[in-house]
Order: sequence, then structure tokens, then C-alpha cells
Amino acid sequence: MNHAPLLSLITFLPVIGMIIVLLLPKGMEKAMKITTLTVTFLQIVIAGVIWSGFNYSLGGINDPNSFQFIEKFRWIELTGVAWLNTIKIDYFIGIDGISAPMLMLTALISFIAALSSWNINKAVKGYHAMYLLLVTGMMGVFVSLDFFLFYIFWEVMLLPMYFLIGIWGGPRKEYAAIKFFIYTLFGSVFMLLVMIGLYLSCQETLAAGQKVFTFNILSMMDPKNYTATGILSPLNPHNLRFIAYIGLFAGFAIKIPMFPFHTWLPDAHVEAPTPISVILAGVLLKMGTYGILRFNYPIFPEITRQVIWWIAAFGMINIIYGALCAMAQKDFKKLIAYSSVSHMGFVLLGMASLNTIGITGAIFQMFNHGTITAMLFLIVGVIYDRAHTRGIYEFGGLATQMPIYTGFVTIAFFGAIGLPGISGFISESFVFLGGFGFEPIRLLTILSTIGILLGAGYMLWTLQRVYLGPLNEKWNQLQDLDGREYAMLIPLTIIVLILGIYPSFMLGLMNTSVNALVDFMAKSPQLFSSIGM
Amino acid sequence: MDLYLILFYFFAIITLVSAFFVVTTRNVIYAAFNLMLTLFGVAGFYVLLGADFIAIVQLIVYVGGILILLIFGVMLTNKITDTDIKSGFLNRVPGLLIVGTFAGILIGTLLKSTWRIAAPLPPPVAGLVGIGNLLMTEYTLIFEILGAVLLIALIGAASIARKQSN
Amino acid sequence: MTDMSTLSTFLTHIGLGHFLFISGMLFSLGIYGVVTRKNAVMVLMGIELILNSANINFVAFARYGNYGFHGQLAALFVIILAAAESAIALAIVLNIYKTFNNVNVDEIDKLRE
Amino acid sequence: MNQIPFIPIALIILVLPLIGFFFTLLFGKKIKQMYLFETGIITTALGLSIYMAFMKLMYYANEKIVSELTWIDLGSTKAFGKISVDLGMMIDNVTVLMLFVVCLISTLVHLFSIEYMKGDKRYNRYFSYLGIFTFSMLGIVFTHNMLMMYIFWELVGLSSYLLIGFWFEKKSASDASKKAFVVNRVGDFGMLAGILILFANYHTFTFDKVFAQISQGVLPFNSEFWLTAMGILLFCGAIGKSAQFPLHVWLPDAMEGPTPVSALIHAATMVAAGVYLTVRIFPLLTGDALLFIATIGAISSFIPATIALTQNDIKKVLAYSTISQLGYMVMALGVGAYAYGFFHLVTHAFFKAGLFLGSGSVIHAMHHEQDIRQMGGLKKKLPITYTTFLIFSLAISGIPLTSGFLSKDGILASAYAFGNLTGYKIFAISGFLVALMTAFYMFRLLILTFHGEPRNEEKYHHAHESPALMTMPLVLLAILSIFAFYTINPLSAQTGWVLKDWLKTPASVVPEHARYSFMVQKHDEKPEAAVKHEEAVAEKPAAESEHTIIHSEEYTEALHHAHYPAMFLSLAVAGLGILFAFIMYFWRKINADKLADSVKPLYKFSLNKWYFDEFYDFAFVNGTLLLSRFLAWFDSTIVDGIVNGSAVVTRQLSKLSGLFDTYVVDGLVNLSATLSGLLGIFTRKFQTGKVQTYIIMVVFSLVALLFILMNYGI
Repeated sequence: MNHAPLLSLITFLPVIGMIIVLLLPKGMEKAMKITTLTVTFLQIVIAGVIWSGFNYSLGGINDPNSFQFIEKFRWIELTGVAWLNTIKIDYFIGIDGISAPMLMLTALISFIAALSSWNINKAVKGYHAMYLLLVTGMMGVFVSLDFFLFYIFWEVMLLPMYFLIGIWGGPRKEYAAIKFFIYTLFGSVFMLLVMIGLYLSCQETLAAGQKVFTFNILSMMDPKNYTATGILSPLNPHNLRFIAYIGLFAGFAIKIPMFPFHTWLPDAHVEAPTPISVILAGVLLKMGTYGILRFNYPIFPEITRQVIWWIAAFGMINIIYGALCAMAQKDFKKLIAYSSVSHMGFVLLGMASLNTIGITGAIFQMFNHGTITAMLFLIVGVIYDRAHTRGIYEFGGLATQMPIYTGFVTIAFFGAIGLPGISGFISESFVFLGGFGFEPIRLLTILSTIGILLGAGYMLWTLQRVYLGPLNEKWNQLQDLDGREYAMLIPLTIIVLILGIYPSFMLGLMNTSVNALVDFMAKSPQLFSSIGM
Repeated sequence: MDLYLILFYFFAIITLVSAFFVVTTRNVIYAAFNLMLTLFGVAGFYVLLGADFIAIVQLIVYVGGILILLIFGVMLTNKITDTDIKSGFLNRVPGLLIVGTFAGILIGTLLKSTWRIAAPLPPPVAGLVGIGNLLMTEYTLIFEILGAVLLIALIGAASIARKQSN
Repeated sequence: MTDMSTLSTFLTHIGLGHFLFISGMLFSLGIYGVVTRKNAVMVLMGIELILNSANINFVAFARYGNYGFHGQLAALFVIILAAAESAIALAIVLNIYKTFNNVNVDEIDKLRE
Repeated sequence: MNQIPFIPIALIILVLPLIGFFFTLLFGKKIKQMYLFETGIITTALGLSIYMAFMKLMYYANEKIVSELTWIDLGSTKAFGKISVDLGMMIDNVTVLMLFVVCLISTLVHLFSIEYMKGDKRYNRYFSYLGIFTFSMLGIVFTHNMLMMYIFWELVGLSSYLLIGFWFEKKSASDASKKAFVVNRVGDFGMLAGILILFANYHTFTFDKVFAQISQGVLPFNSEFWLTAMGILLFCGAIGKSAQFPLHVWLPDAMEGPTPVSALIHAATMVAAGVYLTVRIFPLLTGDALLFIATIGAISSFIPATIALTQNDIKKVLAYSTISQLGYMVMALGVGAYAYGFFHLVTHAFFKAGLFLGSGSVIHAMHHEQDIRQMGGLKKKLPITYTTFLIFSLAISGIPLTSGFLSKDGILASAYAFGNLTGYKIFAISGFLVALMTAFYMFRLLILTFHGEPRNEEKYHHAHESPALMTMPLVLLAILSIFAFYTINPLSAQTGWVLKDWLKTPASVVPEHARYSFMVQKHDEKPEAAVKHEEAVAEKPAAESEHTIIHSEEYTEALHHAHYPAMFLSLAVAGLGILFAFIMYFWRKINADKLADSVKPLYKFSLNKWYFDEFYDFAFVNGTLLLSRFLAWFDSTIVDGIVNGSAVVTRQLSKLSGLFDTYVVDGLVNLSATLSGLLGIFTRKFQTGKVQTYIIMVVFSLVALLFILMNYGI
């Protein structure tokens, strides 16, 4: 470790910010907001430093030597504990090409959402403290390479989210917050079980030659590290790896959210305040798909192969089902929530392709969905702040009243439709190209392309109902965007357009890792199953 | 040798007798003065045990500080015009019973136990140097914390005492 | 000052038990004081006795067990804490006096409610 | 290799409108003169494109200039090999011709719009939209691969959305723009599927590389069926964009946009993009695919022609005629008449743009009146517009000396020859019928608008000839509708330079037995050709000279035979059509209303556009909406119901366990509480609240403890 601990810094900086916010006396609301903003901005700066130091030629995935910005030291070590002998848990963080884009996305969206939090004036101190804790949790999830650490961050992220929805939310906030919380907790119970099962099945050899059980996920990717009798060990002929896979997958699928676990999302989105919706759509949903790529794929490659058709099928259902549900919504935010469901389906479909172009598309879609949906929620926030309603049918002709705003809306909407020149197009078409290139899911891919048709349908219909047509005279007082809203929307717009025209900025970042993952997935199922049965 | 024995019993008698008076006398002022005698006696034991420095501290802090403080307390909480600065007792009988039993058990234990003692007792190491070294090395942290505690106690005492007057 | 070698002989001769006996008696008397006294200041004096008995134990065990200065330091710290404690206690006593106009602990039974 | 830097010039031409778009959009609000900047930029692009077209056609007519760069490089994996996505430009004769058409019409429309749109509150925005449209259209023109085609295809869709919905305050306009985009998406859906097949099999999007692989016998999924399917799916994009049956419904609605936009997008360029796409993928189309395309083309030319007969909105008539003419082009490609199809695209672009601009001029003069029943007698008021409109009408009807005659006659002759060769005579028959109807409805329009007595005196009174900036484009386009620009022989285009030197049918690359028989070369050039192909793949897959196999001699022969009969027939039907129009509307020998009454069901059917919209609304739009409402209900009631239900069940269970808890568990607890309460009453005696009592107890306990320990412990 001869580099600065940048990842720890970017992860725990918000905690420092949180302490500052907590120490500030009650009257200094503005200082709290500025603290949050500064902290998140510093995160962007650090993310930039990380990017500039990122080595594009290192793959990561299962090779600890090609992870970057690694920080690893013994965190907990207890000796002589019953039959386990030594319990050791490492503080092990690092990034590769799959987590790096997510890191950038988290830094970006945190900042934008912090800007958007500016006009929250209820219990400012608590809000910003919670918000910063949430940011730490999100960052931690994306950098952890130790399952235990990952789980801790996962739960850390959950709690502030509950309060942020439950206290600063809309009329049915308690219901939504509880639903979100219980759903996610339900998922993390599975995750916990699988984590413990894996821990008790996988051993790591220490420098002294001693073998200890480990939470290190990179060790879990090598069949050689498993014990002969472990419950999730491929060497054990009666292992429960399939059930564990499903459990872990369900834990992540809830977060994506995958049909039929998606119903918490519309409620949570509708009730959450705008910045939290932005975080929710922009970052939190990605954790599910990220988790599948980071855990399910390389730890259970042989089972991934078996269920790949189902993943794609759920992806397709998400795409079409989400789009159709979105079409029928009357609440603007709910519509975008369902469109999120639809867009996350593309990620699932792309992941299921198991080839470079599809997985690249999936990860890129994760990033793009983050930016574009964040824009969409900000856009809803803008009119909700002004009109205090989100009913699609209550508006009309806003383009006349707020032309610049409508310009941004047009870009975001067409981004969501997947118009070329906007980043969403690249990822969606990559997903289709990848999916179609993989024989078993070819038909599903073709069916999924209906999604882009439906997407155009509901998005344009909404555009028409809210922004086009004659101006509803009720709204002739609405002001166009102010400086803060420009500051939120312009960076996202620029990113979305640049990545639409020259996606290699982002694709280069992830490419080596994606290829490594594809190679790993191509060869390791045999490794896993040949040892076992 | 006899001198030491005499000294020991002298201190013992002073200590115990005055301590007895401390807990039995009705007059608070008497009690305070008897306490002073007890403290002197204990200081004497320290000297016999080779702990010169502790003996000196005992005299300075206890006799010079705490005792004066106690007397202040007595004077502040009893109206000066009240001529009998006396105080009563309660629970006398159960207290006596229990304490008696306790003392009995204590002394019984004392007699029954065998103590691990360094066989030929080495001569005592005199001087402040050792204590100073330990304070600055091994016990630095405790030392510092105690400093802080004292400060906090000081401020706390001042603030508690002031509070009500506002 | 005292002759060191003869003092050691004396201590060996007289034994640890004597010191412990005295400290035990002091302790018992202290408790008796704490338990039976009405006046809060008197209770404090009892506590001082208890502390002193403990200090004697520290010093005596360290001397007989040949533990160097560690016992003495413990005693020293106890003294310091005693000072702090008595300062606080007296402040409280003063406050109690201001509130109840006396310092008789038997009349202060707010704890009962 | 080239003295002329074609690629840099092409790049400049491509980027110029984009620059125009950005600057006009950003500064349009502040600087009122921004539209001049945009117009200037387009004019510059036109100048460059004329230069380029001239140089290319004159000096490098047989060369194909290709330039490409890697856009996205995805590295390589062991399992899938190297994957990268290239972007590139290709300049051949078709490119430069199309380029010229696009730039010219775009420039003219810009000029025309300066007057036509005057006073609009989003004046500069309009010009910036024209800029992005031109940019996207040029992207389609220059592309050498399918992906870039798709990208610009969608961008064209976007700009068309923006332009159709330019007056978005009108609900009909925003409806129309939405409809256009979504209907186009339906076509794109097929096109995307085609692209997926293409990429999955060839790992490239580049036309030439795909052609090279196909000619070496690499078939999608190793079956000719999929080759046909791929061709048809790719063509689906063209169905959408070129408004072919069954996706033609958006085009008439798109007339809600400003009229110059209709001229630019919905007559000359964007809708021609579909044809252009078909031209580009022509070599990979199998015989079956071509037959499908020809069928679509024939249907698309026939149905709208019947609808156009009865429409009363001047722009609607032109819109349906556009669909019909596009159908002609598609049909021409389908029957293998590649050159004529594209040629008709060019000539049609000029005269249809002219017709739309002319109608724009009329509408402008009539203060936005579009109903031809309100017009009449405008000949005197609008002499220039009338003259040019007449020329365009003649051209579209296929009267000799016009460009339209050349291309249309060629198409009809090809269809005729095709019928003779393969037996599918239906294409020729439908072609002639459409020609008849075209002549009729065009002259109906012309007569009702310009001749006779004014039917609306007030509007007529205020009508005036449009300013020079609007008539100048009309005149220019009228000139370009004269035969002399394409050939010196007014009766046959075959000998003209466009067809003889510039447009050459590329060789089909599909396996020979999958082609039309007449596209297979009979004489034994084959082995040599195969060798040449391999070289071509290795050396320069894009070279034009390798692709000179066109049709068998049999076909040339048939075409030659078909030429004169087809020409006379087409002349006859065109004349007949015009005659009918004059009889009915000029001389009024036959009462049009009575005739309509006598065939009322047919008339209604045509007037209501064959009820396509109603059918689609019923079948697809409502179906989807119904499905979506059902799913939303399903989602909130069933799926979420299960979630909430499980919550309710859990709550009930917890209530149950709560009851158990209260009465059973808690009962025990309460019992013990009562007991301890009793105990408490007892022990309360000890609780004096005095510290000292407590201390006594502590010491007592300590004593007890010590006692116990001493006796039993230690």
C-alpha cells in the first residue's frame, strides 16, 4: 500500500461531514447545507483523482493483484474461538472496472442530490446528517471486497434511507418507509445467511500456512479455497449452492427491483423527497445489479450458467411490464418509478448475455440510468416545488411557460427513450446486441425490443400531456429554472450528451474488467463443477 | 527495634482511638479534629512502611486540604449562631451489629489467610525518583487523566455550588 | 531519618497482619460512621476513613510483596481522587443545604418517590 | 489516391448544420438575426456539396471513397474474440446525388421559411430545428454502416418530432408529432431486429464488410431464410420512415407542421431516407425479400392514391401523393430497377418539394386557409406560383419533357418487364392504375385551386403573390424539373448521364439460387468473379469496379422490349387522368358530387382514409392502453396486494400471538407480577429512601456473602 488511502477517504469523508453537521448549533442551517455540499464536492474531486490514477489495463474480478487502490488490513481477529479457531475479518477495499463507474456515479449523484436538498427546511440538521451517512453507506458498498464489510455498509445505507423517507417524505411516508425497509431487510436476511454459509465453506491460507475461514470474496471465487464439507462448497456433493444462489439473488433482486419484488419502488419514490428519489433511482437500484455482478456471477459461476435464461426472462418482464405499467400512471413520479423498473430490466438482460458487449451495455446502462433518471426526478421535483402537484393530467402546455425547463425535459425524456446522441442509446443497443449474440436468450432479446417502442409511447405521451398543447391557465405564474436548478441539470445534461457521443470515456474504464469477467465466466463453471460432482 | 515497636503501637492507638471518636462524637468540630489525628496516625504508618512521599502527601493534602474543606463545610452548613454544632445518629443498633459482624469476619479472614511475603524483606527504596519515573512513564496516562479529573471536579464543584444562588 | 535495614527487620518481625488489622478496623469504623451519621459532613468523614484504610492496605501490600512503588502510586491516586471527591461532595452538600435548609441525610429521602 | 480531399469536405458539410443548430438554439433568444447565420451555414454546405458532387461525378465517377475510425473498442476476450464498433463515411455516386438533393432542398426551404415563418414567436428556434434536421439527414447520407444509419435515423425522427410539433400549442400538432415518432419506432423496431441479426452474425455493421462476407457464403444462422428475414427486417425501418403501408398513417398527420417543413421532411428528404436505406442494403436482399418489398411498394402506391382522390385539404392531397410516389420508388427497388428507383427519388424530391412550397405559397396568400373548397381562381393573383405548380403537376403526372416522366416511365417499364420475366404482372397493373389516379388528383387539385371562380370572395380578395424570397425557390425547383438536367433525350433516361454514368446497380451478393433469376449472370464469368471477390475482401472491399455485375442480358432485353409499350401506356393513362380532371372540375361535364353519391360507400371509404387510423386506434393504441391499465391494476392490486396481504397476514398473526401473549404469557407474567407486588409490599418496608439504610443492606449482603464464601467457597 504505497498510495494514499483514497478509497477510505472517499468513503468516510461523509462521516466527518456528518460529525461537523451534528456539532453545528441549531441556527446554522446554511452552514450545514454548505458542509454537505462541500463534502460531496470533495468526493467528486477525489473520484476525479482516482479516475486519473486508474490503470485501464488491470482487470480485477477475481484477481486480487489487479484490483486498484487496495487497502487491506486485519480488522477483527479473535483467536481460539470454539471450533473456528481463528475468526478474522479484513478491512479490504479496492476497485476494478466494474466498481469504478459506480464510484463515479455515486460521487456525482450525491453531489447533485445535495444541491437538490437545498430547499429542504424541515429538521435540516438531522436530514443532512442522515444524508451524509447514506452516502458513506453507498460508497462503502461499491468499494468493499470483503463480504462482511459489504454487508455492514449495505445495512448502514438502509437505516438513513428509512428515516429520510419516513421523516421528510410525502403524505404516506410512513407506509412507504416501512415497506422499503422491510423489503430490503427481507433481502438482507437471505444475504446474511448466504454470507455465513460461504464463510463456513471457504478458507484462506495465511502467510504462516494456517488455514482460516474467510469473508474475502476474491477467495470465494476460487474453488480451490473451499473446504471438503462446507455447506456451500462445490466439493461437497450435497451442497446447497443452488438454494444459496437463489437466496442471494433474491436479496439483490429486491434492490433492483426485479418483478415481482418491485412494488416498494413506486411507493418509495412517490413519497420520498426529490433528492432522495434521485439517490434512490440514481445509486441504490444499482446496488442490486452490482451485487449480482460482483457476488452471484463470480462466486457461483456454474449456477449462473444454469439460471441465465431466467435472469434474462425476468429482465424482459421488467422491461415490458414496467413500461406498460408506466403508461397507465397518472402520477408523474410514479410513472418515472415504473420507467426505472423498465430500464433496470435492460441491465438484467445485458448481464444475462455473458458476453462483452452485453455486460458492457449492462454496466453502462447502470450508469446511464443513474444520470438520466436522476434528471427525470429532478425535473419532477422542479414542477412539484412550484405547483405542489404531480398529476400528469393537471398540467399542460408548460413549454410555453417554461421553455428552458422544457428543453432539459426534452433531453431527459429522449434520453430515457434511448435516442442516439444521448448515452442511454449506447447502453440499450449494446444490451440488445449482446443479448442477441447469446443463443439461449435470443428470443427474449427480440421480445425486449418492444420495450423501446413502449418507452417512446409513454414518454412522448407524458411529454405531450404535461408540456405540450395549450397552456393550462392555472399555471401561468410558474417561473422558469433558477440558478440552483441549472446547477443540478446542466452537469447531468453535459455528461449524458458527452457519453452519448463518445462513450469510450466510460467504456474504457470498465472494458478490461468486463473482458476479465467474461473470460472468467466462460471458463470457471467447468472448474467449479468438475471439482464437485 | 523497640523504638519501632513503640512507635507502631503509638500510631495504632492514635489512629483507632481518634477514628472511634470521629464516628461517635456528636460534635462535628470534635469529629473533624479527631479525623485530623487519625490522618496523622495513618501518615505514621506510611513512614513505617517506607513510603515517605505518601506520608508527606497525606499530611499536606488530607490534613492541609481535605480536612480544612470539611471544616468549611461544617461551618457553612451550620448557622454560626447555632451554638451546638452537633449531629445525631440513626440506625445505631443495626449499624453496630452489622459492622461488628463485618469486622469480625474481616479479622477472621485476616487471621486465617497466609500471605505471600517476600521472604527477607528488602530494604525500602527511598526517594521520589522512582515515583517520579513511574508517573512520567508507566502511569503518564492515568496521571494526565487525574489532572483532568481534578480540573473538572474543581469546575464542577464551583458550578454546582454557584447554581442555586442564581 | 530512619535506619533502613533495622526498619526492614522490624517490619519482618511485626508482620503484615498488624497493618491489615488496623486497616480493617478503620474500614469498619468508617462504615459505621457512614451508616449511622445524620449529618452529611460526618458521612463524608466516614468515607475518608474508608479510603484511608484502603490506602494502608495498598502501601502495606506493596511493601511486603516487594512491588516497588506501584502500591504507593495507587495510594497517591486515591488521595487525589479523595480530594476531588470531597470537593464535589461538599458542593453537593452546600446545595442540599440551600434546598432543604439542613444537611441531615435522614430527612432527605427524595429517593423514595 | 484522391487529389480532392473528399472526406474532410464531407465532414465539414456534415458538421456545419450541427454548428448552426447549436448556435441558433443557444443565442436565438438574444440575437434576432440568428436565422441568417443558420441560413448562411446551410448555403455554405450547399456550395460545398455542389463542388463535391461535381468533382466526384465528373472525375471519380467509378470510385468509392471510404474512411472509417474506431468509435468504441471493447478489446477482446477468449470466448468471443475482438469486438469493436466503427464509424465511417462512404462517398459514392449515390451519396453525392443524395447529398446534393438534401442540401439544395434544405437551403431552399430555409430561404422560403424566412418569409413564410415571419412573425412566429419561436422564429429562431425553427431555424435551429431545420439545422439539426439537415445534420441528421446528412448523417444518413454519408454513413457506411448500419449502426450509424440507425443513429441518424433516430435523430431524423427526433428532428421530425420537433418540427411537426413546432406549433405544440395546438393539440393536433403535438398529437401528430407523437404519432409520427411512435409509428416510426414501430418500423425501427424491425430495423433494430435486423441490425441485431446482422451484428450477431457478422460482428460488424459496415455494409461492404457484410456484403463481402455474404458473397463468400456466410449466411445468418446458416440459412437463406434468415438472410431474407434480415433483409425484410432492415427494410422495416424504411417502411416506417418512408411511410409505407402499413405504417403510412403518420405522414398525413404530419402535415400539422409548418408547410416548408412538410416540403423538406415529408416530401423530399426524410421520407426518402427509407428508399435510400433500401438502396444501401440492396445487394443483400434476396429474391423473396425483393418480392416482399415490391409488394409493400405496390400497396403503398395504390392505397394512398385512392385516398388522395377525395381529400379536400391541399396538404393532405400532397401527403398522400407523396406516400404513393414513395411506394413507386420502393416498388421499383423491389422489381430490381435500382437505378430508376433512386432516380425517381431525386426527381420526385425536386417536384414534390416544389409542390409543397407552392402549396405553402398558396396557404400563405390565403392566410392559412388549406381547404381547396375555399379556393379557386387564384391563377390571376398568384401567377408565378401557378406556373410553377403547373410544371410540378405535369412532372408528377409523368408528362414528357419533365423529369418525372423520365423516372416514372422507367419504373413502369421495369415493372412491365418484371411482369414479363417472372409472371408477377400485378405490379405493372397497379403502377399504371396509380399513374392514372395521380394525374387525376393532381389536376383536380390544380383546377380547384387556381382555376374557376373564387369560392371564398373575401379570402380571394386579400390574396396576393408571395414575395421573391418565396417564389425564387419555386422557380429554381421548377427548372430542375425539366428533363434537360438528366438526359438529352426527353423520352428516355437510359441514355442520359445520370443513369448511364452515375447510377449503376450494384451486384447482388446473395447466393445465386436465392436471387431473381434475371439477376444471375448467365455467361461464365463466375470463377473469375469469385477470385476477384476474395481479392476484394483482402485488398479493398469497397472498390466499385468489382461490383459491376448488374443483370443478366435477358433482363436488359426484356427492359428494352418493355420500354415503348410502357411509355405509351403511361402517357395514355396520364392523359386520361388529366382529361377526367378537366371534365369533372374545369368543364364540369360530370358532377363530382353526384358521382361521389353514386358510389357513396367507396367515396366514404376513400375520404376516411380506408379507416386505417380508426383501426389502429382500436386495435393497437387502445389495446396497449387497455393492457397497460390492466397491468397497472394488476400491479397495484395483485402484486402489491400480495405484499400488503402478507403484511396484513403478518399483522393478524402478530395480533393472534399478541392475544396469546396478553392472556397466556402475560397472564403468567402478571401472576408473577402480582406475586412480586406482594413481595414488594413486604420489601417496601426496607425501602426507606435513605442512603444509609441501603448502605446497611449492602454491608449486610456483603457480610452474608463473605460468610457463605468462607464456609462453602474458596
